[in-house]
Amino acid sequence: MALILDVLVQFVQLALVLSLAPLLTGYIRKVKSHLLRRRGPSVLQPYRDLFKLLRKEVVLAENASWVFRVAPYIVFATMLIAAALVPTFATGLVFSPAADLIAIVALLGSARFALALAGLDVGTSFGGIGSSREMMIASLAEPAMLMIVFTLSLLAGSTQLSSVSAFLHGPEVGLRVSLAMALVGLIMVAIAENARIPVDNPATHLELTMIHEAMILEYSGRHLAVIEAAASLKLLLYLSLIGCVFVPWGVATAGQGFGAFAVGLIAYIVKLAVGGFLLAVFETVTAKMRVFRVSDFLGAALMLGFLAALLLFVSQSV
Amino acid sequence: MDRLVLDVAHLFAGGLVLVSFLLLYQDRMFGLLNTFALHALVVSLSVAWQAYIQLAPHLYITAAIALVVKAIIIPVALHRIIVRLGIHRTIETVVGIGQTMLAGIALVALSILVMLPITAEAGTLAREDLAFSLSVILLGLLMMISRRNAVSQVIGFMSIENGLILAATAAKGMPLVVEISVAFSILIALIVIGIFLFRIRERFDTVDVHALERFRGEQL
Amino acid sequence: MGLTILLSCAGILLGASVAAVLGARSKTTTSLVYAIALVASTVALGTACSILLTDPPAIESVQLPIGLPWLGAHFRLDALSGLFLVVTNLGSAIASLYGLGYGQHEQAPGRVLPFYPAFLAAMNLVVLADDAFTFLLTWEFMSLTSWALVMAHHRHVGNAKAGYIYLLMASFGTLSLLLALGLLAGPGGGYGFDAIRSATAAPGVTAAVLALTLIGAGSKAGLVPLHVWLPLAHPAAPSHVSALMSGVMTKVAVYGFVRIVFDLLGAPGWWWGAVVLTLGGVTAVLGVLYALMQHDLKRLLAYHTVENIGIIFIGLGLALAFQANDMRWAAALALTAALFHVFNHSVFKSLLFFGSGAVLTATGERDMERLGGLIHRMPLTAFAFLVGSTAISALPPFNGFVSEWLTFQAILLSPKLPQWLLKFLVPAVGAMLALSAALAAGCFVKAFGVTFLGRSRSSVAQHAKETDVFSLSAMFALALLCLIAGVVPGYFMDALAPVTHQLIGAQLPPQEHLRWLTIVPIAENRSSYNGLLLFVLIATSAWLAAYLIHFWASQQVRRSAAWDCGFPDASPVTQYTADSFAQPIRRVFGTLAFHAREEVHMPPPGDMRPATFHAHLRDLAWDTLYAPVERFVGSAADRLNRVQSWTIRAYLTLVFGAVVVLLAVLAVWH
Amino acid sequence: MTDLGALLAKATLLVPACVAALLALFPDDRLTARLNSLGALVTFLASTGLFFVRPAAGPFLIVDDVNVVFIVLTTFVGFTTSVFSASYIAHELEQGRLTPVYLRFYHAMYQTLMFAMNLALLANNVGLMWVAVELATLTTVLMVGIYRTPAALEAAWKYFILGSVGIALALFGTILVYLAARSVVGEGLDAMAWNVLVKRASAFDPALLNLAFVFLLLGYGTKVGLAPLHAWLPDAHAEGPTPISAVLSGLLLNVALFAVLRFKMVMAANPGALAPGPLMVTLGLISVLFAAFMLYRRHDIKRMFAYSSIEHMGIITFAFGMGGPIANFAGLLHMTFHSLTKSAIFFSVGHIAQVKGTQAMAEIRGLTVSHPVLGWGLVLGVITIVGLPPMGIFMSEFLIITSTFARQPVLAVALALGLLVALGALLLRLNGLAFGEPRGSSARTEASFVPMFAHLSLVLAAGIYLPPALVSWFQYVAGLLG
Repeated sequence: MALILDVLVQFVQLALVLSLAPLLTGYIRKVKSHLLRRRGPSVLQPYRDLFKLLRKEVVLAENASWVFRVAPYIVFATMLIAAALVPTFATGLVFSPAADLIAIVALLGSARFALALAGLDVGTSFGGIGSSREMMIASLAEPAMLMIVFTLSLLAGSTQLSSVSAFLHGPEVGLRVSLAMALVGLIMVAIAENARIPVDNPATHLELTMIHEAMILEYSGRHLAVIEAAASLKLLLYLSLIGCVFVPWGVATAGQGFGAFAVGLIAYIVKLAVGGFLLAVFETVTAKMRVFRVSDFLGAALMLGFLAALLLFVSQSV
Repeated sequence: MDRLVLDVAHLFAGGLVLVSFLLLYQDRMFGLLNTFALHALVVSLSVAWQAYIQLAPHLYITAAIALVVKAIIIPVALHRIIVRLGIHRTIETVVGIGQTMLAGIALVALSILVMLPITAEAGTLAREDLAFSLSVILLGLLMMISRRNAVSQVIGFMSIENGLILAATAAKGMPLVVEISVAFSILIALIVIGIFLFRIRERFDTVDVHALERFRGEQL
Repeated sequence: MGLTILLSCAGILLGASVAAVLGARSKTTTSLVYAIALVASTVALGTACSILLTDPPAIESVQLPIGLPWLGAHFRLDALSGLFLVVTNLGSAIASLYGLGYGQHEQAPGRVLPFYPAFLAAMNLVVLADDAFTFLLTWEFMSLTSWALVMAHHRHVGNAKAGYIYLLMASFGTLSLLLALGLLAGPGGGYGFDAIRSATAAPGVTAAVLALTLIGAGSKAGLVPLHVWLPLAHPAAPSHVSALMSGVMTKVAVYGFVRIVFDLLGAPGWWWGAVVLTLGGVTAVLGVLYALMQHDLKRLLAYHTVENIGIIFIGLGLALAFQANDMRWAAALALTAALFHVFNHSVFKSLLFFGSGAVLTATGERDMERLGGLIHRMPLTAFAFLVGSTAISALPPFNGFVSEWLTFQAILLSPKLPQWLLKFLVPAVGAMLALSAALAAGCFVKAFGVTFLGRSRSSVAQHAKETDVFSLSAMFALALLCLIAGVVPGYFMDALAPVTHQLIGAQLPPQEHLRWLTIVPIAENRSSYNGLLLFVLIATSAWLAAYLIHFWASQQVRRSAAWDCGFPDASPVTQYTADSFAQPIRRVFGTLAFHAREEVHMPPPGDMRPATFHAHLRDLAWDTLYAPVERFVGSAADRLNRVQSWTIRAYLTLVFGAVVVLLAVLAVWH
Repeated sequence: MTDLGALLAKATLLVPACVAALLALFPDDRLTARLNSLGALVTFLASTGLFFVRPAAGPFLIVDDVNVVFIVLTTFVGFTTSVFSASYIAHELEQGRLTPVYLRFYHAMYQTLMFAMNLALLANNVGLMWVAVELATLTTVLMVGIYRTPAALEAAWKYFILGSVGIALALFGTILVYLAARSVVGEGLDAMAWNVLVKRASAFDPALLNLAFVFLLLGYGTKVGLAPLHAWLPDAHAEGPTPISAVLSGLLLNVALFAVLRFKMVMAANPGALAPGPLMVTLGLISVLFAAFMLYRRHDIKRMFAYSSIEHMGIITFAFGMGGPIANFAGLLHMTFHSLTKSAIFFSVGHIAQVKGTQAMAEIRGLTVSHPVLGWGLVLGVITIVGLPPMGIFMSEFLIITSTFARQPVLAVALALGLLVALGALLLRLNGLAFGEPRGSSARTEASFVPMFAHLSLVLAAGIYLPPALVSWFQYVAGLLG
């Protein structure tokens, strides 16, 4: 009985992230356009786009193989599961033992792997540009992310997200320089991974600066819709990750009953709103950088993560 | 009596060393041949003396071989060869005669030094004789490497052999001496024949094909 | 009993190789030899598995009256050798299955068949050997037979040189192992491993032995900077042999290291761990960077082996460090990670080499720049290769991820280590490991994408045919194994427990009874992973999404030309090539790692000459280590060679000098 | 029983002598080769008899544990080489490189050489041994020069001069030994009988023994071909007929080394004498390193393997110099394996040079393609000689290095490096010779491969399983060597 209830809660979270993701994207766009003194599309626009695309037919390049057609669903599913495993309004959900932080990072890697292959499948130069640059960025972003994971798990003595956020919620954390470094690093990684300014511009189609958009250039119809959904899920995932780790207040733990869940839900939405707003402001005030400056940007993130971990290693003496 | 016997033996041995130095000193071909004849003569005399004092008649054979082959036949044969092949009459030396003599003295000193630790109960042949024969051998080697002519090198080798014969005969009661000396004479005869057959004019190494050897395989 | 079976299997294999010499002409010999090899290694595999799974594992040993007269040949079967026998014979069995099909395309079977079974037998015997002489003999015999297999295609440019460098490096390694074991055996000549185990070595001796073992086993496994032979030799061999060399033989080298350092050498010092860790980390990163720069498919795979060896040695180094500080369970975790990676790498590296072999037979090409679009011509091979690529890139839910995950867990335990050097070193190595994992993903996006996806870059690639059923079955068996080991790793980790128990005296908590087959190496609230659940969830949700969309929304598809930002049908030449794919990473890491230089000749407008682009890479290990040695030997040979053309008088002078010198020595000696 | 043994011993000596005389007189040049092999076979059988029945040690001849293995080995290799030489010489006749007259001469000389070597091995009298070695030198000199090309004459002459000097030094050493013995044993043959010398050596004057050993080592060492006394060896191997190269490398070097060993035993038996070890170790190590580097710049295939012989003689001398039961055992083992392997290599090289019409390695390519049996034979031989398993040489080198490393790490490392350098050179050449696109004529060879593979399979079998009888012999001799 209790098991069924846990599973139910888990699926609630799954549905929640799935439904909230496009909204978050729309909200960020809205804020950005307000900051630019434009009215901008409504926050529900992403939903409309998705449904529009879903109903359109797919135009496939002659050369596209099954990889091209399967990849979107793989990406979407992986992203969905990963997002569902990050605690949003409650920790200690029933599936959370299935994957710890390292596994979640690896899941994102799988999604990227599939998408990069899809970019190469049609055999156009732009797809190649996209994939190779994406892998270059990933080759720096992923270690940086793992270093941050090291930092957190060394602090909490666990790579299990629930334990981490529980620990960081607890009193004995205090204010730590490595935590600050980790936060900065994580934000930088999140920006790079979600193809936001200054690393990449989600709105551009200027050929030579594209990275993520170049990979999915050949996609259309439902495939494109699924990929867009996956992208917004990824953004949501990172925001909720930052939220549950660095501002763990209000997060309920499993089996606390519906009251706690409701509080957690409200806290979660507030966090998303604040995070999205900050992101929009940041993107508005910064300019995109050259592709080969990205390595320096992410190298800095890697260094931050490494220093944070190193500090903890050195401070933890037996 | 015994004293005198040994002294005579020493006299011959020392004389042999002296003649070896004379060989080193020579710078004309024919003079060298004559000196070598003298060398062989001294050897045969000392061998004969040993035969006499050891009451070992078979040693007379060795003495005879030494006398006939090395004191007479070979010098004559070499004389012929020199004339026939028109070999230069002067001896090409690697280093000056003077340095060679000095080196020779050093060698004699070395051989005496080496013989010192030998206990005297080595028998009637005292260290000195052994030292003498050793120095004769070393002087012969020195001659072989300090002369460029084939002939003088052969003569150097034969003086080595004389030194060996001296040691062998003086080693009282050593068996097979005759056989060994015979075997050696064959060796020498072959060498002389070799010089003649191979038409070796000046040096052992006139036809030095390996100076031409160039590496043609794949490099490392 | 088990030992007897294994030895007789090796004997059968040796007999088969002798028979193959006689009947190397006919086609039937090919099938026969591979069939015998398949059967023999399958039997051996079964035996080894049974040994590993019996609890507690029975230790058998036997002494045969061959080899060193007064010593005899000792063979021993324990948990460690059991594990490596499983790895060896699994690889051998599937390679033989593959060979049943692949071997038919062999131009010169006479150069492969006699050596192939002997190679398998040698690898088995190395793992079984229990005295220094037998160990080294079988070890070098393994090198010799694999050398012969590398020389099978000796007419191809570079293969002969590859074989030469390989055999030279192998003998170098064997010599240093020989010195190491000679040190352990001592002047009495106690060559038996049990005698060595019972003896205790002095600290200086242990240091020397560790260094020599690192050189000896490391040169065979491909540790940087001793790796130079590996990317030359492994691709040169026929592909199923490449798979064996890369997937299995390097593991036998790891076995040699583990056997000597963990088993024979006694209690480790903490700095051993530091040394091994550093080597492992450097090897991992450099290996994958080298791999990324290749455009020869098989060479890319070979270089990538170097990376995985680095990962394995990272695990081993951690285990040593923990053991030195008496943190046994942590050491057990690290060792389990390393050994599990040994198994995993042998599986997917063999799979990938099989795939490259299928491509080679279908197109006759190893150069990715002339391949492409093969997924349409050989879909099954492509699928298997894709699974292998995903697994080797350490992506869930496949097996490669699990062992790397365990390694990360071990790294996260290391702050408890007291030594400061380790405190600084371990996170750095962790960063290297993360970096190499990420780069590996990029490397295999390139390998799979350029080879199988896109449009064909040559006519051979256009007219490729799917490979035969034997090869396919071999590949799919391995692909299945990748998935199984990825989703239910608990069983495999439990199978490793006796090994860690034998070597360290501790083992991980048993995994198979946990809820939903989750693996929990340390504690529930610390870390856990469940590949099965992830796999099921992802699969169902992907399928569900696709189903719903096709059912509710749309399912029409229209084929048309690629959009490509509106460029009209560009030729396949405009695709991204292997080199251009690697270019961003070459820009980021290449200048540091191997002095990469890019030369662009762009003719002025109106000039008809084509623009050219050259990327120059240098192997620093070769430049700094091997080239000087080569130069020294060459110059020394040249100098000494003058002696050859001296005159007789000069030679006589040598003799005279020798006499005088010895006499002088004698005079002085008194 | 012992009279039968004496008969066998005499047969071992007399058969070659008589056959030699017979061959010298025998006009027919077709049967001579067969007669030659037949004589060698009979000699071999007679000597194998010595395994089972031994004569009592006489003043001149002796058969004991020390030499019985070597005498059998020598006669065996002599026999196989004669079989090889039959097919080799036939080809030389066709090519017209040898006239029938020279052929008679050649066969007579071959048997004389066999006689000389057997005599040197069986001799109990050190003077007799010296005479035998000198005889062997003379015969080989004549055979090396048999082709009468300038190069051959040059080589023969070089060999002749250096060999004679070496012989002279050895004789002086022998005289000194007699002197040392005389004062203890008394005058006469006993003072030169080897078994007596060993028994009574402890009482000899150490100073004389030391001096004697220096001369004997240098004298016979010249024949062994130790650097820096080696100069005659490469050219003599390269320019003579290949069967003679095989016999030189396989047997004559062994015989000379055997002489050194006998005197080393005398030295070992005398407490006061200086330990011969350091001298031998130094000479051996010099030879190994020198030969290893010399191997790289060779272009003549036979000269290359001659240098490899120098290297291996160095290894063996090194082993005996190190001493101790394991090293001595390994040294004896290595002597045996080397003579078998190197002669096998020269068998294949001989056929290769004949079929390709050149000895220049740059002209010989891809043998395993053009002549599979010959090529793989060469590959097998080289793999054996560089000490790769499962061949026997791996065992001996394993024992030498490990036993040395425990006592003298530096020496062991130096030796190991020497071996590695030599291996590099030989494998480099092997790559060119055996693999790659074939070059040069690919005519069929009517060669007899039996001797080559017989030798190699013997080495292989020994590497895997050594018969206990052999082991006990070697261990006994190793004990004597101290």
